[in-house]
Amino acid sequence: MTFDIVSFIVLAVATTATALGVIAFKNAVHSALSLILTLLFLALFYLQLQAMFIAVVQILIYAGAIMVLFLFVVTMLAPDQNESDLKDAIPWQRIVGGLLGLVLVAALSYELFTGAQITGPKAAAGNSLTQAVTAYHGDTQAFGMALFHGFLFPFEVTSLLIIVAILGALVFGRRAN
Amino acid sequence: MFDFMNDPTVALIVATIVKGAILIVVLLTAFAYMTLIERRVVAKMQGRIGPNRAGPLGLLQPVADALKMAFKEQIVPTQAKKAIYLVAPVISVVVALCAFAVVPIGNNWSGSRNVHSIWDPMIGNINVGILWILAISSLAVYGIVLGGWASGNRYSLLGALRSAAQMVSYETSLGLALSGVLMWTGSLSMVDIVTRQQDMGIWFILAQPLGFVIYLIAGVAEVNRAPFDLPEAEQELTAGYLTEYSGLRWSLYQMAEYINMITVSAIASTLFLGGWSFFGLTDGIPVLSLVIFVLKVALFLFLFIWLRATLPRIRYDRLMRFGWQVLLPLSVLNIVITAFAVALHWSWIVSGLGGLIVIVIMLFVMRRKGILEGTRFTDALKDKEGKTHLPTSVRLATFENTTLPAAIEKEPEAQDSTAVRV
Amino acid sequence: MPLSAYLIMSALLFTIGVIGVLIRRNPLIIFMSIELMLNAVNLSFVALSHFLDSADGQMFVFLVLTVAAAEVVVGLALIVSIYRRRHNIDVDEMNIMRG
Amino acid sequence: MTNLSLWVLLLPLLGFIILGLAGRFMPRTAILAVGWGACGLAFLCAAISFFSMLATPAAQRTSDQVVYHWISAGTFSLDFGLLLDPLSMTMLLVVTGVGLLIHIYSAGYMADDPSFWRFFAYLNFFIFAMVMLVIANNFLFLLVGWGLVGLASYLLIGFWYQRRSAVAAAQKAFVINVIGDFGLMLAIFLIFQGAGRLDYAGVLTHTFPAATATAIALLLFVACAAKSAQLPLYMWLPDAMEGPTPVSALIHAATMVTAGVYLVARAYPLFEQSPAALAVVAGIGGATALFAATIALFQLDIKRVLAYSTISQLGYMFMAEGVHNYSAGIFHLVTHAFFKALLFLGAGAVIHALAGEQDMRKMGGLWGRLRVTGLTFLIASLAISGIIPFAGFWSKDEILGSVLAYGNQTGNVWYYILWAIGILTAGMTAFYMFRLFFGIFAGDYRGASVAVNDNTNGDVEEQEAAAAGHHHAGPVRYNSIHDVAPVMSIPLIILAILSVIGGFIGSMALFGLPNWSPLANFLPAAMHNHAAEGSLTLEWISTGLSLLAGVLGIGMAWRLYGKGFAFKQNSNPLYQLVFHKYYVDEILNAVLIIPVLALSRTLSRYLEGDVLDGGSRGISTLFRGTSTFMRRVQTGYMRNYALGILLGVVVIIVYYAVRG
Repeated sequence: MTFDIVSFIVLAVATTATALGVIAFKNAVHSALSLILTLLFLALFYLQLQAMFIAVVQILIYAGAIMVLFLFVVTMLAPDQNESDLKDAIPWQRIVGGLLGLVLVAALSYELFTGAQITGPKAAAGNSLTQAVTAYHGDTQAFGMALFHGFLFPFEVTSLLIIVAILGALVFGRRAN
Repeated sequence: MFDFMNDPTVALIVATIVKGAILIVVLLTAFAYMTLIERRVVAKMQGRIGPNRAGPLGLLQPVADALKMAFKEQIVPTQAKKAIYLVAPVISVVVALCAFAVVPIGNNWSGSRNVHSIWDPMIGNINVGILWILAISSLAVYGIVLGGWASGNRYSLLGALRSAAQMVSYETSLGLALSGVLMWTGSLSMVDIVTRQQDMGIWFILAQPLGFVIYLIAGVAEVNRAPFDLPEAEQELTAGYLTEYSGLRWSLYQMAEYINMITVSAIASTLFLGGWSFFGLTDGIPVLSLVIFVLKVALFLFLFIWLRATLPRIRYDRLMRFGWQVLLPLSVLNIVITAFAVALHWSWIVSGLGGLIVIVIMLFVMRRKGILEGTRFTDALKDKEGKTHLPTSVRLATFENTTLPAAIEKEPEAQDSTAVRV
Repeated sequence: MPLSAYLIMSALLFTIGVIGVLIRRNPLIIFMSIELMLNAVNLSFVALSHFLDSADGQMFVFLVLTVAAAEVVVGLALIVSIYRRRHNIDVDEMNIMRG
Repeated sequence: MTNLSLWVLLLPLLGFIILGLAGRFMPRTAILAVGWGACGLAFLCAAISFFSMLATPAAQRTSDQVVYHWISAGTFSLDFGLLLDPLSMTMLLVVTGVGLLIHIYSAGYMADDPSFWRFFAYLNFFIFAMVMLVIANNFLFLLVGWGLVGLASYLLIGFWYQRRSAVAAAQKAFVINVIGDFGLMLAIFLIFQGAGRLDYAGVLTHTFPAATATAIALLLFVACAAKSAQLPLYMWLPDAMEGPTPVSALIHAATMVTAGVYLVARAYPLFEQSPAALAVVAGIGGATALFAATIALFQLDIKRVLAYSTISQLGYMFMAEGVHNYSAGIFHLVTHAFFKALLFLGAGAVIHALAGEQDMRKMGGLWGRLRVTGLTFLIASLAISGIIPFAGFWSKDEILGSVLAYGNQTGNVWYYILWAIGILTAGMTAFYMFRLFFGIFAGDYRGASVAVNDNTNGDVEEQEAAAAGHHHAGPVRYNSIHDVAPVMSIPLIILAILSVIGGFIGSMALFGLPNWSPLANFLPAAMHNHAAEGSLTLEWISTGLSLLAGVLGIGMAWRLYGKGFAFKQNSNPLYQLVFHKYYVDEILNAVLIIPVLALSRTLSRYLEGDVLDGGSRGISTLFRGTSTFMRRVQTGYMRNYALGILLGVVVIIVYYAVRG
C-alpha cells in the first residue's frame, strides 16, 4: 500500500460519495455544494495525474465560475421548494433507471477489466507530453505551446462559441417588455 | 530525534506544515492588529483618538475584542439552514488563508536564486501560482452566498446575491489585469515574476501602470471594501449577508475580509512592486527581504484604510456598470497594448507609456461624463408620464409611484428624494 | 494506479450522472448531473493523456471546460426565463410536447 | 512575367463584399469609389500583366498558378488555380476594360436609381464571376464561374424586380442557362471519366475515344449555345433586355454571352478530336446568324434589335470556330465587344434622353439633339455593318474568308452555303442597323405625336412599369432633349475610337502585309493553324462580296428610312412571320406550356381525385391507427426520453461486452 494507492482509494470513495450526494439531496443547494466538492476532488485526481494546470483551471472555471452561477440561480429561484413536495408522475422510472445504470456501470467495468488493456501506442517522439514538459520547464508552458500551435483553430472556435452563448444568455435574460 | 527528516519527502511535508502554521499565526495576528490600526488611522483622519485604553497605545485592544467575541452568544436563527449557516464563515476563512500559500514572502535564505532550501520563506512555489490565487479567491464567493442564503433572511440573501454578482464581475477584470504581467514574465509562477522584475531591473508598475490601476480597483471591489462595500451596506441591506451573524462567526467573516485584504496587497506588491526585492539590496541580506515585503504590503493596506476613510459608497448600478463597461474594456485594452509590446520585442517603456496615456484619457472622459450625468436620477430616467424608472440593475423590488403635490414637483431635488418609495 | 482504475472511476461518475438525469425532476439538478457526466469524461481524458503521454487529452478537457461554461450559461438563462413565466421549474410540468 | 491575375479576381470580389455589406449606408461618391476602384484596379492589374506578358518570349507566356489546394482524394487532386495565357489574357482585358467603361457609364445612367449601390455591387460581382470563368485552370472552377455569371445575369436582369416582366425574364434566362450548365456538367463528368482529371493542362492533351470526344464536344456546345444564345436556346437573350441598358451592354453583348465562344476556343483540342461536333458548331452558328438577323429586320424596340443582332453576331463567331479558325472567333469577339457595347450604350443614352422610351416609332430626328450619341452610334453601326476600315470589317472578313477557304479546301458544298449565309447576313445586318440608325436619328421627331398606347409589340407589361428605374414617363418634348453628361459620353467616345481602330489587331494579309497579325500571333498558333489557308483571290472575292452586301444593305435602309422611319402594318405573311419572331414564343406556348398545363389539370382532376386521394386516405388511416398506439410512447416527460437513450447505450455496450 503505497501513498499513491491510499490516496487514490480515499479520493475515489470521497468522490463517489459526493457524486451520489448530488443526485440524492432533496435540496438543490445541498446538491450544488456536493457537486462543488466532487469537482474539487476531481481536481485532486488531476493533480495525481500530474496535470496541474488542468487541476487549477478546473477549480477556477468549474468551482469558481460555473458553480457560482448555479448557486446564484438555485438560491434565487424558489430556494425553499423541495422536490418531494410534488408527486412523481412516473415512479417506475426510478427503478428502471437505477437498474439500467447498474447494468451500464457493470458492463463498462467488465469491459475495462477483461477487455484489451489500453496500452495503446504512446505518443510519437515529437508529441510526447513528458518531453514537452521538460523542454518548456513546466506543464503550463507545454500546455500553452500545444494549445496555440496544434489546437489554435478549435481554441478560436471556442471563443466564438462563448460569444454566442453570452448573446444567447442576454437574449433569454432580457425582460419581456 | 529528527532522523525522519533525512527523507526528503517527509522533510518537505514537515517543513510545509510548519511554515503553514507559522503563516496562519502571522496572518491571524496581522488581522487582529489590522483592526486596531484601522480604527486608529481612521480616527486620526477624522480627528478623533480611537481605541487607546487597553494596553499602551491600545495595543491590547485586539485581545480584548477577541475575548469579547468568544464569549458572546452565538445566535442561530430558527429559519436558518443550520449546517450551512455554521459552515459558511469557515469556508470564507479557509479560502482566504489558502490563497496565501503561493506568495513568496522573502528571498531564499541563501540569498542566491539557485540554492534552495525547504525552509525558504514561501510555502509552495508551484508552476501555476497566479492561477492558484485566482482559483482560490474565486471560491471566496461561496462563503458569502451560502452564509446569506443559509441565514433564511431576505436581506441576507439580497446582500449575498449582490455580493456574488459584484465579485464575479470584478474577478474578470482582475484576472485580465494580471495577464499583462504574465505576458512580460512568461510564467505563472510568483517566484518567476519576482525574479523577472529583478532581471529587467524595473518594477512592473512601470511597464503596467494601467494593469496596476485596474488591479487595485478590482481588488478593492473583490474584498468588498469601501467604496465597494455594497454587500454589507448597513443603510440599504441592514449589513447584508452579515445580518444574522454574531459573535465568533461574525468575526470569522471579518477575519476573512482582512486576510483577503492582506492577500490582495501581497499580490499587488509581488506583481507590480517587485515583491520582496529592492534593487539588489536583498541579495546580501536575505532577512531584509521580509522587512521590505512587509513594508510594501503595509503601504497597500494603508491605502485600503485611506480609501475607506475618504470615499463614499458607490451606488449598485454604477458599480456594475463601472465593472463591465469601464474596467473590463480597459483591461482588454491593456492586454492588447502589452501583447503588442511583448510580441514585437518592444521596450517596456512602450507599454508603460501606452497605459499611462489610456489612464489619462480615461480620467478625462470619466470626469466629463460624471459632470454631464450628475449624481442624481436625471430626467432621462423618467418616462412620458413622469414616472421615475430606476435602472434595471437596481430594480430588485417593485416601486409604487406616489402622486406628488404640485409644489414639490417644481423642485427637482425634492422630487428625487420622494418620488421613489419602496 | 493503473489506467483502468481511473477509467472505472470515470464510468462510475458517468453512471451516477446518468441516473441523476433519469430520476430527478428539478432541472437544476439535472443540469448538475450533466456536469457530472462531462466531468467523468474529463477524468478519463486526463487519465488517458497521462498514460499515453500526450497533451491532446488535456486539450480536450480544456475545450470541454469552455463548452460546459457556455452550455451552463445558456441553460441557466433558459431555466430562469421559464421560471419567470411559469413560476415552477419541474421538468415533468414541461410536457406540452406530449403525444 | 508579372502575374497579377489573382488580384484581377479578388479586387471585384472585394468591391462586391464592401458594397453588398455596407453599400446601403454609403454616399454615392463612396459607392462609385469602391465600384469604379475595384474594376479599375482590376483592369490596371490585367494591363500590367498584359504588358509583362508581351515582354516575355512566346513560349513562356503560360502561367499556371495554384492558389489553393482544394481536394485531394486518393490519386485525384484538384487545385484552385489561375491559368494566365494569351487567350485568358485577351478575355481579361476585354472583360475588365469594357467592364470599367460600363461602370463609368452606369454612374450617369443609374444616377436616379434608389438602388444605386445594389447595381454596382452586382456589377462588381459579375466582373468577379466572369474573371473566375475566364481564368480558372480547370473545368470545375470553370463551371463555378459559369454558374456565377448566370447568377449575376439573373440578378441584373431582374434588377428592377418591381416589374413583373423583368422578374419573368430573369427566371427565363436562369432556366435556360441551367440547361446549359447541365450540359457542361455532363461534359465534365464525361471528361473526368475519360481523363481522370479536370485541369486543362491534363484534359486538353488527353486523347479521348472518338465517340466520347464527340459527346463531350457536343455537350460542351450545349452549354455554349445556352450561354451564348444560339439556336435553339436563344429565347432568353431578347427578354434579358428587361435589365438596365448598361447590363445589356456589358453582360448580354460584350462579355457573358461570349463565354460560349471562349469555351470553344479554350477547349479546342477537344473539338479538334471531333469533326462532327465542329460541323454542328458551324452549322448552328450559321443558322443562328441568319435566323436572328431576319428577326432583327423588323423589330421596333431598339434594344431588341440590338439583342437579335448580338445573337446573330455570336453565330458568326461560332461559324469561325466551326471551321477551325478559333482565333478569328476570338478576334470577332473582341471587336464585337467594342462596337456592340457602344451600340447598347448609345441606345441607353437615347433611352435615357427620352426618359425610358424604347420604341423606335416614337423617336426620330434626334441627330440634332444628340450629337455625340449620334456620331458614336453611326461609327458603331458602320463597324457592325462591316464597312472598311472599321473594326467589324476586319473580323467579319476574316471569318467569311476562312469559311470560304474551308469550303474550297474540303469541297463540301455545305460550307459554300454557310459562306453564302454569312454574306447574306452581313447585308441584313447592315440593313437593320441602319434602319435602326435612321429610325432613331433621321427624319422628324415622332415622340410627341404618336398616341401613347399604340404598342403592338406585345410588351403590355412594360406599360405597367414599376416606380423604380427607367419606367416609361410619357413622351418628352423635342426641345427638352439633351445629350448625355460627360460621365456617359466619355465611355461612348472611347468605345467609338476602339471601334474604329480595333480591327487593326487582325490580319492585314489582304493588303500585302502577311506578317501583320498581332492578335493571331499573340494567341497560340494552334488556334488558327488548323484553319484552311485560302488564296488571296478567294479572300478578295469574299471581302468584296461582303463589303458589297454591307453597302447594299445600307443603301436599302437609306432608301426606305433615310427620310425618317415610318411604321406600316404589312399583311404579307412572311413579314408577319418574321415580325412576330417566327412565333417562337407562341409555338412554345402552344406546344409545350399549354399541353403541360392541360395534362396536369386533367391529372389533378381525375388522378388526384380518386386514385391518389383514395390511396393516401387509406394510408393516412393506417398511420393514424399506428400513431394512436405509438403516441403513448411519447409521454412528454423529458426523463422518459433520456431513459430511452440510456437503454440504447446500454444495449450497445452490453453487446460489445458480451461479444468480447
